[in-house]
Amino acid sequence: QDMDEVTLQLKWVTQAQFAGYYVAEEQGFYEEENLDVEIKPGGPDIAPEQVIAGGGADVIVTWMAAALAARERGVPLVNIAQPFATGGLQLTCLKETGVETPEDFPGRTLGVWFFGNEYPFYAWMAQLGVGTDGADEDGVTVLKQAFNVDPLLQGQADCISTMTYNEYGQVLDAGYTADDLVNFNYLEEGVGMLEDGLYVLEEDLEDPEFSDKMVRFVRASMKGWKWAEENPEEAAQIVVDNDMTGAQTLEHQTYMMGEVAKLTAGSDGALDPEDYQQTVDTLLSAISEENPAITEEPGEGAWTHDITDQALN
Amino acid sequence: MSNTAPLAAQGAGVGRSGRVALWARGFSRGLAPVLTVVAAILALWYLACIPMNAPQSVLTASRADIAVDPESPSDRRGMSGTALALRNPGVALSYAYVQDRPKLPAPHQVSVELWNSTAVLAPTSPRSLIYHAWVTLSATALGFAIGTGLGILLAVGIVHSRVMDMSVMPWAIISQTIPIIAIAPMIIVVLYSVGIQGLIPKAVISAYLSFFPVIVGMVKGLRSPDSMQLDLLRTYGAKKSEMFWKLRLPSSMPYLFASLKIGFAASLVGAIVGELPTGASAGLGARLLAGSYYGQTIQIWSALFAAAILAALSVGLIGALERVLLRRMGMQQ
Amino acid sequence: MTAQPVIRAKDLNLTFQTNDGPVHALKDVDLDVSKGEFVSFIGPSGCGKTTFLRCVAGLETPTGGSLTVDGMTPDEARKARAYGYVFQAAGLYPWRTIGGNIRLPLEIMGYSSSEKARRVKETLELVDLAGFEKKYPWQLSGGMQQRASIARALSFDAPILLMDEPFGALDEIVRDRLNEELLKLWDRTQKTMLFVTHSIPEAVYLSTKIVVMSPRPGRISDVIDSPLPKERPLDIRDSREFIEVAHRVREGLRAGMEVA
Amino acid sequence: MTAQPVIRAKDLNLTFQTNDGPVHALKDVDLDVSKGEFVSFIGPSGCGKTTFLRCVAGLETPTGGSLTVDGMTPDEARKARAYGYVFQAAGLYPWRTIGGNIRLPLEIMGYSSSEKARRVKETLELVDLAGFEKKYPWQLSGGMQQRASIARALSFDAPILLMDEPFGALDEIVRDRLNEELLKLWDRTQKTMLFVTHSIPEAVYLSTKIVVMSPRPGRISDVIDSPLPKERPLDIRDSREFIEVAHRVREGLRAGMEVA
Amino acid sequence: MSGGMILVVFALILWAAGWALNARLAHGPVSQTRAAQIAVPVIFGLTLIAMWELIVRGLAVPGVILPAPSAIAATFVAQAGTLWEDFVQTFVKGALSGFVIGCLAAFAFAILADRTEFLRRGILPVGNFMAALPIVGTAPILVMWFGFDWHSKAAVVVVMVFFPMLVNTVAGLADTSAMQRDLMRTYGAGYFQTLVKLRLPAAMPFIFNGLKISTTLALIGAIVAEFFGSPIRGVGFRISTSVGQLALDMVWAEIVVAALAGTLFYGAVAALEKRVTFWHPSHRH
Ligand SMILES: Nc1ncnc2c1ncn2[C@@H]1O[C@H](COP(=O)(O)OP(=O)(O)OP(=O)(O)O)[C@@H](O)[C@H]1O
Ligand SMILES: Nc1ncnc2c1ncn2[C@@H]1O[C@H](COP(=O)(O)OP(=O)(O)OP(=O)(O)O)[C@@H](O)[C@H]1O
Ligand SMILES: Cc1ncc(C[n+]2csc(CCO)c2C)c(N)n1
Ligand SMILES: [Mg+2]
Ligand SMILES: [Mg+2]
Repeated sequence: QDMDEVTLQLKWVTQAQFAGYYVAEEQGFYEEENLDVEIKPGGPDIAPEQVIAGGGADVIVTWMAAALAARERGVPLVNIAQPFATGGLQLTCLKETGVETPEDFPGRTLGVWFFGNEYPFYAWMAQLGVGTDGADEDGVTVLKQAFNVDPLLQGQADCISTMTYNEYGQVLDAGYTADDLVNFNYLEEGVGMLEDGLYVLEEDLEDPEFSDKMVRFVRASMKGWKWAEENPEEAAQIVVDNDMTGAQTLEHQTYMMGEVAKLTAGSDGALDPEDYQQTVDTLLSAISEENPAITEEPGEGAWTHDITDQALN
Repeated sequence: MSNTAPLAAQGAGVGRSGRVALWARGFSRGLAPVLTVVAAILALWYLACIPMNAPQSVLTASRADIAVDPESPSDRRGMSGTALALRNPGVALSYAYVQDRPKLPAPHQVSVELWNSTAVLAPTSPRSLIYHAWVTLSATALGFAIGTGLGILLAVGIVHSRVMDMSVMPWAIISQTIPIIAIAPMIIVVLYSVGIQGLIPKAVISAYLSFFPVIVGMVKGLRSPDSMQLDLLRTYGAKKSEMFWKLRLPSSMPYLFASLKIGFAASLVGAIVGELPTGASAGLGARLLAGSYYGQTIQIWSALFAAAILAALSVGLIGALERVLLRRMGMQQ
Repeated sequence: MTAQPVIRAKDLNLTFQTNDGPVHALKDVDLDVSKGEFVSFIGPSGCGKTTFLRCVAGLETPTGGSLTVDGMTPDEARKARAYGYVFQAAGLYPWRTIGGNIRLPLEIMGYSSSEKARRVKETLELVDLAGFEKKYPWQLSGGMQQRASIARALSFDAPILLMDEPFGALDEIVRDRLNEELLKLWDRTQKTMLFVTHSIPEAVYLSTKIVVMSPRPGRISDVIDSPLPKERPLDIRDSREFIEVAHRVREGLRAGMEVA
Repeated sequence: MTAQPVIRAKDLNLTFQTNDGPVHALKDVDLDVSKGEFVSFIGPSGCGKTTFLRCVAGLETPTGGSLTVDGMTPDEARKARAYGYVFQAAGLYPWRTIGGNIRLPLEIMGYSSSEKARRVKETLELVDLAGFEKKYPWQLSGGMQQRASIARALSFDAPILLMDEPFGALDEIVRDRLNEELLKLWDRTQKTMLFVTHSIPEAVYLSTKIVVMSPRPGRISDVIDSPLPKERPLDIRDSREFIEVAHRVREGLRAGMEVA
Repeated sequence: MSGGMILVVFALILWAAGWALNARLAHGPVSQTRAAQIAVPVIFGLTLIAMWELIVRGLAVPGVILPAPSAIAATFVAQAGTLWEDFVQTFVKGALSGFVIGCLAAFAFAILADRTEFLRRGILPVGNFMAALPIVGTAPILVMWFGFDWHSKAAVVVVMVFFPMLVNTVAGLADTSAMQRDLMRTYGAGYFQTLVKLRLPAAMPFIFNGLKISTTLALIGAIVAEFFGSPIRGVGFRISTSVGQLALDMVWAEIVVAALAGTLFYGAVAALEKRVTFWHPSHRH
């Protein structure tokens, strides 16, 4: 019998950040649900929102801020599940540069990820009242940080963006200890935004067949996530096996899996409406030139529990 | 009118006295200078590693409780690598060539990595550079074929049609001023959305970059016959097609090959750029990106060298083809 | 010999536009050439001989006057393959051997293989280059290249032969021989010949009509019909008529020089 | 006139290696040229005239024998700026005007500005190209280009002048005039001249010594010392001595042809 | 037929009409005039743009995939200030300075390499090897070395233009005919004189070839380098950020800026070439 095909577009390259999906694939969870899932790795210049708008994917993994921004720009994305209950985004600073608290920011150079990941940062700076054009004493100089932690190691920036599960580990690998570093977690600073969630196009959902496919997909994926949380070593190995670049190391992926498990631990896949509201409020509190994510409430339909409700039954 | 009046290229035959002498001179004329230059570059490279890697060397040393100067990390932050190396010569030297993620890896580190990722592994393993080179090469070759074909066709059109000459050429130039890397992800996304993926999007980007050198070279080549050569055929009442086959095409050969070489290099850049945005698929570009993402400098350098070797081999092949063809055409003395 | 005119120039003018002003290369040129005539053009360098030949061959467009070839425009005549042209410089294609260069027009005009081979061999012998068929142009001396280019123009049957100083780079002996051969060929084929030369004896020896030109602006200063018989052994050059015609040509040249 | 020899060739040999076997361009050439002599080289095309001149100028390296110029090697003489060379083809630099081309050697040899201007003007007049100073080479006819290249070689004071068929593309009148001018110049400057020509009268008219060459392999078949006086009006060409010398040259050429 | 299809058909008709108009201009009596030489490519471009607009509307292509030219134009006007700032950062600071440094260095190096046969024989193969190297790959390394501001962009540009310039200049210096060289030898001209009077002028067509290739490379290099880290302005920065924000109209406005800058840059070099190498056969007909 024919299996239903599903294409999943990831936000980033193959790594343990997406372990649940790879595990579901490898462990046959998708097959059990009669799904044939193709997992497309992303990359630094692949915008999953654009891919799904162009019809290149059925479902995508992306951050909520980016998804809401896309929604306002005419790509009606709907959150159908939220495997990451909390976020791992943080700003990591070197103590030796003298940054200990947000009050130390003015006059500093901060590395920020763009490409739709800059919204939390600008929201935070707006909240702190720190200018970002770097021109005056009270402002910070923002630098577009690329893929790695070089700017911190090479002294080009005082602080850089890191994910708890990835770049932070790279800083530690480079020889710094946790004592040398200060971390500002966006969630703790009150500007947290939901990270990896599953999104589909609104009009697709109207098709009952598609909805049904998604129910099975989410169910299998969450099963994969839970399996990964319980078997971090095996999950890391599965990720490494699926990496076509041959660049990932088992050691680093095991570390990543351990950290990612902390983020998914609290989630059964269903979106917490309060977290959603916090994300929206934070975004709306800091509308500006640099931060044009959304300008108004996304309204009903930006998320749904329909899929998770059925999946979890 | 006849400033290109023919004169036998005199002196061409001077001093060609036998093969033995040729061989004997081969070394001093061919290999020795290249080896000298390469040796000089390697020496400079090794030397540069010391200051480039000095900050990391000093950091490592201080963590191993070796005395370094200055002692405080915050004092060291503002200092240049050269200054650090000068103040800690011993440390800088002993740690310069052994780091995992050096700012500048030493040549032998790159060679070892190249060797390990080619000779030691099975060529089908995703960790093998041969596998990645093959992935990139196949996209490059396809793109190069498309680009070259398109370039030649357009050049023929431009030389024969005034409308095309006046309208297409300026836009061909403008097309190259569009930063390809900016539209590469979009090309990939757009082609994704019509169901094309894998090799072809990369090949399209390759073709986009390689058609231009071919078009420019071929237009120049097809127009290279001087007026006397053209007039001769006109007095025969030759048709445009005969002008093309008997005169324009043969005289464009040197230009064609020159632009094929540039075009191939451009194709390779295109394939690599096409692989960058999709960082997790295979190919040398993906390797470069993954290396950069994890700060694996040795891996970046070895991917880079693999690409350069690929390019050199391919360009060398085109050059060999050129020599054979031009000699058969009697255009090379 | 004086049949209907093949080439008819009326009030022909040609001006080149250059960086410092126009150059009047041909001014009010009137000339009729009948079928089968042998016309030589002689005149100081820069007087427009090459330019006139190029106009006839349709390679240059006159800026005034009219020019017809066999009732057609030069362009039409060119497409009808009416011309063989020997340029002032050899202009051989460097990627073809000597033989290949001579074969070129034959290929274009669609001669059969055996015919091509025969004609290449024949004309190579005619210009004394037998044995050089497989050499490339840059392996030949200047004069040999020029002879190859003559062979190339003679290898096919064009009714009109335009030759721009074909024998300039040749020594006297070869030149004499080629002059004789050219006359024979002309006699045999009844081609119409337009021939540029700087040598007065050569012009007189070969032609039925000698056109003397003078420069700045380029124009015809004299047209001399030769009284010499069709049969011309080399020693006709010592005859009284010959010397008289030569004298008239020389005077014409002198006069043209002084006016200019 | 017969001072110490300036140019001394002994057993000179030069073989080119080509794709189908060696070409013996010069074989056992022996020749002495004294200071101030005017030597013409004549011979069928391909007999090695150009090659010999190139050897003298140090542009080609003989494969055998010895060759000295003023006791030096040709190379040293070249660096001492002993030569003016007129090539068989004009070879003007396309990015320079005619005036600029003539100025080129003067610039290299460091003449003063005013001297440069004077010499350019003078030599342009000498070759009848006054008014063309600002034109580019491709805007000139073939003969005009050739004259410009002669002017270029005459503009500076080289003790040895090598001319490879300089007047090939010129009409008789201009040629006669330039022949006269060349003799005057030679008389005035006492230069040593090596002159390649295909015209027997030209060779006889100009030279104190005529070298007849024959091809395959290229060698000297005759050296004729001219009995003509130094003073040579143009009508000397009708004198008995002249005709006799011309006859001997022609016979030499014929003989060389037959042997080959 | 749906309204969308009508627009698409109309686009095709427009194409045919534009081509016909161009054919008349190109073959008509006005074809040699300057106006026609400008008008033909402009008409060609305008028809392309009009077709783009019609097809995007006709097929209802989503704006996040391909925006219509009208939307791009509107953004271009509205964001002129930002675009100018990005232009200065990427083009003036990054591309232009790198171009000048790289070309001068390559030129000096070519002269140096040309001075001794040994060096030339050694450097040319190595230079050719390096020229074939996909230099974009060095961008992450150079950004790591020279920091995120324009210096690293200039460095990438220097590396990118260096080898094409070097190879072209060396090849150009060798492009003289035997007779031209022989003439200099008969004058007993020294190395320097031969260089200035013969080989440099003769090399000019090649040098300009290298310069023209370098203009396009310079811009690409500067933009590519911004993808590996940059301050928060610059064409490359804006493009990648705007793609992430799905502001495709801004992306295309930046592409227009890059294309305009590149075209003007190329045009300037080509105009200079025409003045310097007016004597070359390819400029004469
Ligand atoms: N392409 C051109 N552009 C400008 N002027 C030209 C061009 N071709 C020829 N001329 C000029 O036209 C005039 C006639 O030139 P043409 O070549 O017809 O002379 P010619 O009689 O053949 O001379 P020669 O015997 O030296 O070959 C000359 O003054 C020349 O400078
Ligand atoms: N570069 C070369 N390679 C091979 N053979 C050559 C080369 N240059 C000249 N030759 C040969 O050497 C011989 C002598 O040539 P050279 O140019 O000296 O003749 P020439 O006497 O000047 O003839 P012409 O009067 O036709 O100019 C010819 O047979 C020619 O084919
Ligand atoms: C150009 C670019 N830079 C940074 C990120 C940020 N980011 C989002 S998820 C993720 C993986 C965590 O290791 C990272 C790094 C991005 N998406 N694109
Ligand atoms: Mg002429
Ligand atoms: Mg010769």
